[in-house]
Formats: sequence, C-alpha cells, structure tokens
Amino acid sequence: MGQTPSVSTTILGADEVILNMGPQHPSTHGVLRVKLKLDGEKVISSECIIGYLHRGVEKIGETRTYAQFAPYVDRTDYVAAVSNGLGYCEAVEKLLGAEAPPRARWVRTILTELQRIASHLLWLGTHALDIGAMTPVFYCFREREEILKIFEKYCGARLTTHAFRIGGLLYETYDGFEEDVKKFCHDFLSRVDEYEELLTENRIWIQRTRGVGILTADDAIAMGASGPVLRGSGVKWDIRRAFPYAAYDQFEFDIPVGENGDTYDRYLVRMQEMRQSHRIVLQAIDSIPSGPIAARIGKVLKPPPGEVYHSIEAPKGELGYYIVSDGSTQPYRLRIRPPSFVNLQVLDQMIRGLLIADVVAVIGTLDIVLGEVDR
Amino acid sequence: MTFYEVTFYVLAVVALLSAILVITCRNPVHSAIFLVLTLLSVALIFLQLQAEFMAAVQIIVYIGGIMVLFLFVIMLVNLDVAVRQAPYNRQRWIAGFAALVLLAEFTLFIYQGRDWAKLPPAAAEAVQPNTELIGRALFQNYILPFEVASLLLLVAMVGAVLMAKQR
Amino acid sequence: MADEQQKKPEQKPAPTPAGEQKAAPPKPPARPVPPKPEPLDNELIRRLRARFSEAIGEATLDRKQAIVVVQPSRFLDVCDYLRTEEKFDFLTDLTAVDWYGREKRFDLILNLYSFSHNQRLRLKVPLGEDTHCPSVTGLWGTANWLERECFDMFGIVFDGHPDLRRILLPDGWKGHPLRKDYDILQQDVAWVKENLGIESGQ
Amino acid sequence: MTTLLEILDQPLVLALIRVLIVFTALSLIVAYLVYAERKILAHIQVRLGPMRVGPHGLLQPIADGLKLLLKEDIIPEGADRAVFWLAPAITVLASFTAFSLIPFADNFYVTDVNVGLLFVIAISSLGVLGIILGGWASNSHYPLLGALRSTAQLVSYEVALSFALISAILLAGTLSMNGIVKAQLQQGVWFAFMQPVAFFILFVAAIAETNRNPFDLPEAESELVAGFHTEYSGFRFSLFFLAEYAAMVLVSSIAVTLFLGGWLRPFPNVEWLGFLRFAPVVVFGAAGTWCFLRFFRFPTGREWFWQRLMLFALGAGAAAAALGLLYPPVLVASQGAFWFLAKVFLFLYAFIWFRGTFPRYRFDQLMRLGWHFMIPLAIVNVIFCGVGLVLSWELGWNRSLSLLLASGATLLVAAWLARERS
Repeated sequence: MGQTPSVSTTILGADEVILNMGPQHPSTHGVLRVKLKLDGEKVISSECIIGYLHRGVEKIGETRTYAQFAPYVDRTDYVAAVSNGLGYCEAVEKLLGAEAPPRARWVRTILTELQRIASHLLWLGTHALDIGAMTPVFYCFREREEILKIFEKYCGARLTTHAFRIGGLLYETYDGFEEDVKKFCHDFLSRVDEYEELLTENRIWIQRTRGVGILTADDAIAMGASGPVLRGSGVKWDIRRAFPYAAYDQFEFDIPVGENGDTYDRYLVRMQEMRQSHRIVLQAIDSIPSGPIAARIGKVLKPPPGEVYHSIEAPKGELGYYIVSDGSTQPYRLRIRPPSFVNLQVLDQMIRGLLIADVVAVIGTLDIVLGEVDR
Repeated sequence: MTFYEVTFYVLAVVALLSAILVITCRNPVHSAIFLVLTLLSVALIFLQLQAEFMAAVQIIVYIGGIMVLFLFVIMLVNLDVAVRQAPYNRQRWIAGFAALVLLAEFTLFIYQGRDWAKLPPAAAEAVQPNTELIGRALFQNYILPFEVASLLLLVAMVGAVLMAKQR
Repeated sequence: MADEQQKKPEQKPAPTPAGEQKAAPPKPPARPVPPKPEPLDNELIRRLRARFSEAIGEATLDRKQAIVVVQPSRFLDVCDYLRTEEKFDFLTDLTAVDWYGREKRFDLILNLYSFSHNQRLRLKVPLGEDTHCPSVTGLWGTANWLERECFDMFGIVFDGHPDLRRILLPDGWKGHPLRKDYDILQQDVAWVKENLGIESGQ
Repeated sequence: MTTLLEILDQPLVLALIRVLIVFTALSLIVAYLVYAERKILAHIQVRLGPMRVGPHGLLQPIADGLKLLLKEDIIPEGADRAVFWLAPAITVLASFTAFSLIPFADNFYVTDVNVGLLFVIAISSLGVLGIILGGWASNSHYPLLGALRSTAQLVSYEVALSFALISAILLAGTLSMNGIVKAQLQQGVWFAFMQPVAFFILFVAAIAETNRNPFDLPEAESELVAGFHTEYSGFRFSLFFLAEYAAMVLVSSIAVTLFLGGWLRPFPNVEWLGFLRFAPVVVFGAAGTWCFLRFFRFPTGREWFWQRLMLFALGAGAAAAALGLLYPPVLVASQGAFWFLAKVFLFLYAFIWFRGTFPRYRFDQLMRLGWHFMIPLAIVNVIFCGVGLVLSWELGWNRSLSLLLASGATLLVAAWLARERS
C-alpha cells in the first residue's frame, strides 16, 4: 500500500481476517477455494483448497480401453478439449509406435491452434471481467463462437469435441472447412487489435496489471510453471519448438516472451500467442497435404508393454500424458500432467503482500481450469 | 398548539430519547445509530429556527462526516469483546452524582435567567440569508480567531498524519 | 517409424468423403512396428553410475525416452546432483505407479527436463509399501503439490515434505484411490454418508 | 369545487403534490434507467439486451420490479435484524429526499431554500450511512469489506466534490439551486465553460460517489461478490439498487444544475437559436415515427399481437405528445423540464458508457487518485477561481478572461500533479 491513506489497512492491522474466497465466488473460475489470511485488504498468506471437481479421471482410465478413454480427456480442460485430445492421441500413438499421416497432422495442428485461440479468448474475456472491464468478454465470445462453429461443423460438438482419434482422424474435413478457417483468420487480427485498443494502452489496465503478481524466471522454473506463465517470466520455451509434435516443425512462428513476469507481461504474451496461432493456422491451411487421414493401427489397441510420457503445449502450459501399458487393452496407469494444477501452485507465492483485487487479477492471469486442476 | 410547536416537541422528545438510548445501548453500532437520530432531530430544530445553514452543516459535518467515521472505527474493533465488557461498573455512583449536580446547576441557571432568556418574537421572514451573516461574521468580524482555529486544526491534522505514518 | 513392408488396402474409408480424396486414391498407411525398449548407455548414465554406483539401477531407452531406476537410499543425492550439476532444473511431473503384487509395490516416477540441454530424463524409484521416500520439495518447488497428490492417491509418505496432507480428496477420507486394490466399492462410504448425506457405493 | 381549489392552493398541499409528481417521475426514470443501461451496454457489447417483455423489452423494468418484490426475503443468520432492515431504507430515503431541492424547471421544484446546495449535499451524504450499516449488519466478510471500501471512498471523494461545487457557488454568489441556474442565465454562460476543471472534478467525483465503474470498488463483483449488498436479496436489495440509480440521477442533476445551466436551453441568450424550443416536439415526433415504422415492420404472428399493439400505443402516445407540445402554452411549460432531463440523460449516458469501457481501479489506486490528485487539484482550483474573481472585481479585468486564466493555471498544476503521480 505504501503511503496510501487508506484507513482500513492501518486500523485492521490489529487482527488478521480469514477470508474464504470461493468455492462459490465470481472470479475463482470454477470451484476453487482460496483461503486468504488478510491484514486489512492485504494478503498475508493464502492456501488453495482444491478437489471439489475431482472425478478420478486417472482411475477411470485404468478401467477403459485406450479408445474408450479418449473422450474423458476432453473433460479435464474443458475449454481446450481439442488440445487435450491431441495430447492423449499422440501419447497413445507413441506408445503403439504409430504415427498419424501428414494430412491428419495438419488438420490436428489447425484445430489445435484454433482451440488455443479460443482458450485464450476465454481467458482474455474472463480476465478482463475480473479486472472490471465487462465489455471484452462479449467480444471474445463473439470470436470464440466462430471457432466453435468450425468445431461443430467438423465433428458435431462444440465444447468437448473428441475431435481426434488414436492414429489420426475419424472424419475428413467437411466441404468448406478451409474457407471457414480462412474467413475466421481474415477477420481475426483486426479483432485482436480491437481488444488491445480497449486494454493494452488503457491507463487503468496498466495500473492494475503492471507489477502485479511478479514471477521471476528462476521461480517460474523452480515451481514448474509452464506455458504463457513461464514465457511471461521471460523463459523462451515452447514444447512446439522444443519437442515438435503434430506438424509444428513445418511452420514458422515466434515464441513471445515477457520481461518482468508480471500480469501485464503474461497478458501481452497471450495476446501475441493468439497472433502467432493465427499465423500458424494460415500457413497450415494453405499447405494441407492430401492423403489418408488415419494410420493403420487395428481395431483393438494392445500397445506393447512399456511406458510413455508425451506432452504438448496446451493453451495453459505443458499438458503431459504418462501412460504405462502392460500389453493389455487398457492402460495400466494413466497419468495426466495438468498444467493448471502445477501453475496454480504458484498462486500463493505471487499474491503475498498484494491486495484482494490483485488476487483476482492473479488468478485470472494464471488461466486455470478447475476441471483440469482436480481431474 | 401550532403546527410548529407540535413538530418542535416531537423533535425534542425524539432527540432526548435517542440521546438516552445512545448511552444505554449495549451495541455500539446501535448507539451510533441513535446518535445519528439525535443529531438529525437537532438539525431539524435548527431548521425550524430558520437557521438553515446550521442545519445543513450539522448534517454534513456530524452525520455525514463524524458519524460515518465513528461507525467506520466501531466496525473495525472487535465488537463481541466490547459488548461483553461492562464499562460503567465503578463509575456508576460518581456519574450519577455528577449528573445530579449538573441538573441542579442547570435548573438554577434556567430559573434565574427565565426573564432575559425569553427571545423576542422571531421575524416572520429572515431579514438576510443567514449564510451570508455567518460568512461575514467568520471572515470579517472574527477573522483572527477563525484563522487561529483553522491553523490549530491544520497542526492537529499534520500531527495525526505524522503519527499514522510512523506506525 | 513408418514401415513400408506391410501394405494392405485401406479397409474403412473416411466417413465423410471429400472430393479430393476420390481423385487420388489414398495411399494405405503403414502398420506400426511395436517399439522395443533397449538398454541405455550414454555419457550421463556413465557419470551417474560412476558417482552413485550401486544406487543407479537399470537404465533403458524406451520409445526414445531415457529412463533410469534409482534406489531410494540415495535418491535425494541423485536428484540434487541432477539438478545442480546436470542442469535438470525443471521437474515436469512427479507421480507413481502401483505394481500391485510386486515386492516393491510402487514406482515413484519423476519426469525431469533440462532447459539447457533440451533433454528429458525419467527417474524411477521402486518403493515398498511401507518405505518412506525423501521429499524433493527442497530441490524443486513443484514437488510440493505433486507429492501431496501422490500421497493422496497412493499413500506414499514423503519424509521432509513441509505440508503433507491430502490435496484432492477431503481430509478425513480413508483409502488411496489410485492403488490397484482400491475400487469404487471400497470407497469411504462412511465419509460420504456423514458429510454429504447421501448413500453411495452404487 | 371551491373547497377543492382552496385545499389545492395551500402551500403544504401544493408541496405534497409536487413531491408526489417528483417521486413518481423519479421512480419511473430510475426504473427505465436500469433498462436503458442494459440496452446501451448490450449494444456496446454487440448483443441485444432485454427483448422479451414487451416490444424491445420495454416492460422489463416492471417485470424486474415484480420479481424482486415477490422474491423470498432472506435475512442471514447472525445478522443484526433491525439494522439490516434499516440500512436500505436510509439509503433510499437519502437519495430520494435530496431531489426535493433540485429545480427541474423554472417554476417546478419541491422547495428552494437559500442554502439549497448545502442541503442536497447534506442529505445525499446520509446515504453512506445506509451502505456502511448494511455492510456491517450482514455479519459477513464481503459486505464488511465492501462497506469499508465504500465509506473510505465516499468520504474521500466527497471532499473533492464539495470543492468543485464551491467554485460554482463562487461564480453564482448564491447557494440556492434555482438561483445558481438563474445566475447562469444572467451571465449568459454555463459555468462548465468558466470552470472546466471544476466541472471535470465534479464529474469524476460523481462517478466515484455513485460507485460506478471505474470506481465501483464497493461492489466489485469479481472481488467482493457484490460488496455491501452481498447478503441482500429481494425487496431490500431492490431498495439498494433503486438508491444507487437514484443517486446517479441525483449527481447528474447537481452537475447539470451547477455547470450545465440546469433547465436552460443551450445558449439561452442567443435570440436566433429560439427555434431550439421546438426540440421536444422533434424528439417526441421522431420517437413516434420510429414506433410506427417498427410497428409496420414487426412480425405479424398471433404471438406478436400484444407487442405490436403496445408498440402502436407507444407510437400513438409519442405522436400525441408531439402534437400537444405544439400548443404554445404547453410548449413553453415543457421547456425547462425537457432541457433539464435531456442534459441529465446525457450525463447518465456517459455513466453507462464508462461502465462499458473501463476496467476497475484497485482500491489503493483509487485512494491515491483521490487524495494525491483530485483533492489538491480541487483546492487549487477553488483558490485560483477566487483569485480570478477578485481580479475581475477589484481590478476590473474581464471576468471571463480572468476566470479562463485561472483555469489555465489550474491545468498547469494538474499537469504537474499528474507528472508527480506517474
């Protein structure tokens, strides 16, 4: 607070208040409960209480066949279901030693990048809403709707899409897919400019986000943060580059990084990422190869015994699948490495000494999805 | 009784009753509310006396300012403890005695001054807007005391800020 | 990984045939070759073996992934060495696998990543049911919640963990759901009945 | 009949009638302000807003009011029941009572006392009591924090607001609300042009006083759920809601009266702009025409029957009003209220517009803005304004010129303050 003449903080200093934020709270983005120890409005310490959405997805995985389990991963990070599906399918493919044919990989890349844009749009809208700007959320949903329409046309579902199958794709792209994607891309950049016009140079937005929730690069690495949270701290690391999957080695794109690791930097990083995703989609849509859309992997999947860890750059960060096979039709152990779960762990460190209003901003900037945190 | 007399007595009774309630209420917030009521009825009595400026200032300063700050502070202290404490234990008799003395004094003086305390019948219309009168009084006749008082308050304010900053 | 030997005609065509697909008949994709784990022997492993001779068990390369078995006795030292000397500064994931029926029941799995070498390494620590495992929270802050989850799901106790409590399941819960001898019928019916007021267990 | 006229002629009865009119009109304005806010925000946010109840959702406020009245009334356990009940009443009383001093037209106000402005400030400052008590009585953390924030914010910005008002008083030389408007007529200029800085301060402080975005911290929904009225529901909640919007109208009315010439039409002394007096006719005529146009383009199905009928009735009403306004006495009588309301609505539109545009300040930033920028600036402005007036009185300088010079000097200070801040 510094020299702020706020009476509340100085007088309340006498005793600490425990404030339960959530599990029902407008800006905890789901059923997250943060127990805040407050000195006035200043956060002394905090504790995240999670698990309200725990469904035992990993246990379920052990009792389903590989193909049966695929729809379940859509329900972890339910705002980026396509990305989850990609991670899972590729992990099982790696376990089988199979590889999706090029056309499938291209389509997967396009859809995943669209999903990244959709996820970031949802983040932007809710984050701005948390900080009090209520209009961007509607603009964001307008664009997200376009993406969801493409998903719907492609596979019939909008949210939990189950778009990909192990070994490739189930569906060929629909007629007009490319036109739809191109049309979306054509409008999209100017729309991003529109959001930035509302926020990036806005004095209040800058005051609310700059210097708030700083995470240094060393801390980010030590705490296992990944995705935009890590890049916002200035670590130039993207799994799409480090371990290219799908067709990412074919496209040019930049990895935006921040400098100070504050909320504003993470905001800028995600905004840039949307632009980069747009760039990837445009490159991919122009170069989709023709050919088969699925590898031959047989109907009954019995991966040879062994184990695999495969991770992708999901919109929220490193989404990993660790699957152990015992040679049967069901995974022996299926572990999901959830980016939100690991990123959320940084929250306490980031909000100490800040105000309640900043807690909201920091939760928003971490971009968590409770379905994924709790699984 | 005229309309004005009726309102006066009603206001006076309200003011007195709520004043008593201020000190008898156990809950400080309730006390504060009754204090607001007291101040409000006094403000209305000012209004009746065609002292609009005084009435308005009474409301702005006492209710809008001081009472809000009172409530602000009351809310911050631990109420449960305050309610459980019985602060009047020892002083009850002394206070009662002091009150009696004061009452006797007042009665005496009011009785003595019953003649000259009578006001001349008020003019039907205020001769001059009393805001201007007050302004002239403060800034012309009593400019020195006024400025001294404001300086004093300024010193107090600076001191308070300084003390708060040191914490 | 593509294998050219076994070529069979495409059995099921794509459900939504696109125009271009018909023009050029699809090339039948290849059947995958089952991958085989092979022993791993590289500089890193050699250095590890030289330093922690008996504590480093079998090292394999399975599907291009380096896997090293580490004995719990010197587990913490190995981790410390890997983090500081070999720059595996990013703990990607920490989890466990329950090999029910094996003598040392659990495998603790650590997925490490090194930013400077762009390299992943997986540590496997075999643990008996009652063996405590040293906590790596001091090395990687990430481990805090991951170890708590591991404790919650498998009942593995981490010595030196600052705050080893259940994380996803409620505090009073009995049992560790990701163990192989746990299933829906064994869940904490009493807890559910008491705290949620519903009959459970299907 | 004579008796009735006699009764009506008594000042008390006359006042009561005026109170009734003001109260009814105000309630309607507030109800439709909520509707307007929803509609305007919706159009800012590329959506439609209420469309279901009545044509274009025009009956939505009534439906909302009914819903709120019929809702279950919940008092949280551990709440101080009496205070919980009292708090919304205080707030709503405060914001409605203050309207008794607002001159809506040349000859239409409930009362005009010579310290009118002081009274408006006094009464509206009572509203904060309701907020603070409501927050405390809920016996819950979020309302308490909301109440604390609210109090600190209102007390801080009230200072800047009052200082901004003082410069208008200095210019007008009276505290009477109607007197201030008449002073603007005499001097032939709106005070907003003579005192732009004060107007700006008043505008910002008014937004803060009414807890509107970007200063809506006491009820910041993403932080404090709903701030001081988190635990309120149903009728009591609607009272708070009503009070908040009435307060919006109130501060707009104060700003309009003091700085935008109240019920005066734009440039009241410019003869050739006299045609502006037909503005009400044009407005109502346009509204009627629009309604009729919509009526003909409305879908004709059975389920739309009532909506079409209402649209037609609305159009007919507006057209009738436009025709009635052509009758000269009515036209003259309607002038004051029309211009006053038009300006107030302009203000209210700005409020809504801001809500659709800005993110929210953080509490310490808000306080810093208030104490380190607004209050010093307001004080400096009053001093310079006084200096400017003295220059014109004593040295015979051109009044407008000296005041503009004073404003310029204040702006320099403002620039310096702003630089200090960043």
